[in-house]
Amino acid sequence: MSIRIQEDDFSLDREWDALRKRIGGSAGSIVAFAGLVRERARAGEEVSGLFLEHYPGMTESSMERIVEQARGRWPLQDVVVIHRVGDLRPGDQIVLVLVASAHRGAAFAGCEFVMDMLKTKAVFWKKEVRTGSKGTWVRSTGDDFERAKHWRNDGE
Amino acid sequence: MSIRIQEDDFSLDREWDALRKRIGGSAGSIVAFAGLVRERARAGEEVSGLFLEHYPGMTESSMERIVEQARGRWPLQDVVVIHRVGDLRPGDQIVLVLVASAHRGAAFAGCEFVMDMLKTKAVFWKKEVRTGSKGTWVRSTGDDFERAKHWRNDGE
Amino acid sequence: MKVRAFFFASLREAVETDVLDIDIGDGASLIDLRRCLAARLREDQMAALDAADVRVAVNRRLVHDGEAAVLAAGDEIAFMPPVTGG
Amino acid sequence: MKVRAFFFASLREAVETDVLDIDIGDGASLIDLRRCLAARLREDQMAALDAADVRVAVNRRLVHDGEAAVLAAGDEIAFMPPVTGG
Repeated sequence: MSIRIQEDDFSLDREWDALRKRIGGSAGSIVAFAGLVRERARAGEEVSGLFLEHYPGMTESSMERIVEQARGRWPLQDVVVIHRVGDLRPGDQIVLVLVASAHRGAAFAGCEFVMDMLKTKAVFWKKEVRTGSKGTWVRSTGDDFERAKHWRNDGE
Repeated sequence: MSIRIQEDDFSLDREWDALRKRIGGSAGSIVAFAGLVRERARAGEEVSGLFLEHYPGMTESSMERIVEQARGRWPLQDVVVIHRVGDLRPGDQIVLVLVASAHRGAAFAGCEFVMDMLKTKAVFWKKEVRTGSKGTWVRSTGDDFERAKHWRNDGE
Repeated sequence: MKVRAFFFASLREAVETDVLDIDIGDGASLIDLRRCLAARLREDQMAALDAADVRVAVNRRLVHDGEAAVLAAGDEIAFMPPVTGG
Repeated sequence: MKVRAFFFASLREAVETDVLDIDIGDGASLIDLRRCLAARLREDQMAALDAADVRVAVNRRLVHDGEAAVLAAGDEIAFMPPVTGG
């Protein structure tokens, strides 16, 4: 288990190897999600970068709560969440979620749940920076809220 | 796009980096699934290894069909499927599925769909090898078939 | 007593600082704190803090019952616009 | 004409070989091929090939209409038990 917030990039390779060492032959499935900075905003405008801000202490708690909820719902053997903050550029990695389970359905659901909750509940703020403009603070989309909500109704 | 069958282990790191180079800043989401050899069979017996067999030519076609179906259903920017054959030991990587998309819902669904189809439709045979026994050929479970079937009904 | 008000993201930009040290009477509530802030900030800045989607945390915990909470010396009060991670 | 029969996984173990070269009359069908195999294999081996869940591929394509398919010289006929990957 590992939950981290950092300015530096992360290495999927290092996290993956460490996870595999921890789980050995006990879990059959690993699902990883990585979010990257897109070069275009939702409306299609070119984005020159992303600035991410958090509230030290509170953000960690919000992430821990999300992971606890996931572990309460599915039999997850290991969960890693790494979220970057600071200035990022298009193509950069923003977030990594790794979930290991004996059951692939649980690994997929757990990973997707954590991502959906990060999008709507984790204490981060993101600003899309554009050349020659002040930039825009990103808000969760209607789709993000729909996805977060569906976990409440769904027995999955 | 890459579909491969090989005896050698794969490096998630290498595949991930190559994928990221191909997609640049155009896709925001990458989902990876890796299947590992478990040290216990479903019924709990200790497994000393897994032997995987395929039908060269036909197996590749079955995998291509699965990936095509996934690309027909979701806007996927890139898909990588690597499946190992031969003798594997507990903890070894068996299969890797990497899916990149601009939409995380599509990346998750595409990756899970490919896995569910690999479990039930791809032309592989797997034998669980146990110390002091002839071993057992693995069959798709009822759960595998349920998961494969749910994609037919589901608009997701 | 002294408390500190923190402003994040768009609110930090609106208030033009990330933190304000505030001297306030013992037993003051969040309503009192808002009055103090209103005395120091411009109207458009207060409007940003008063927006319906702004959430307030005291010592890193969301205050759900809102303005009634009584503050203590050294409290950290955070004004947070809608969050989004991932 | 000559065709080749391939056996995979549990069927390879049952038949005790992964391939058999078979000499069969021109225009033979899968039914004729099964008759040829029955002449060469033990009863328990044929039972394995005849199991309901065994699928047959001709030149790496599943034969859905089954036994009626007419074979050609050089055809590869594969006997496949239920598949599972991943």
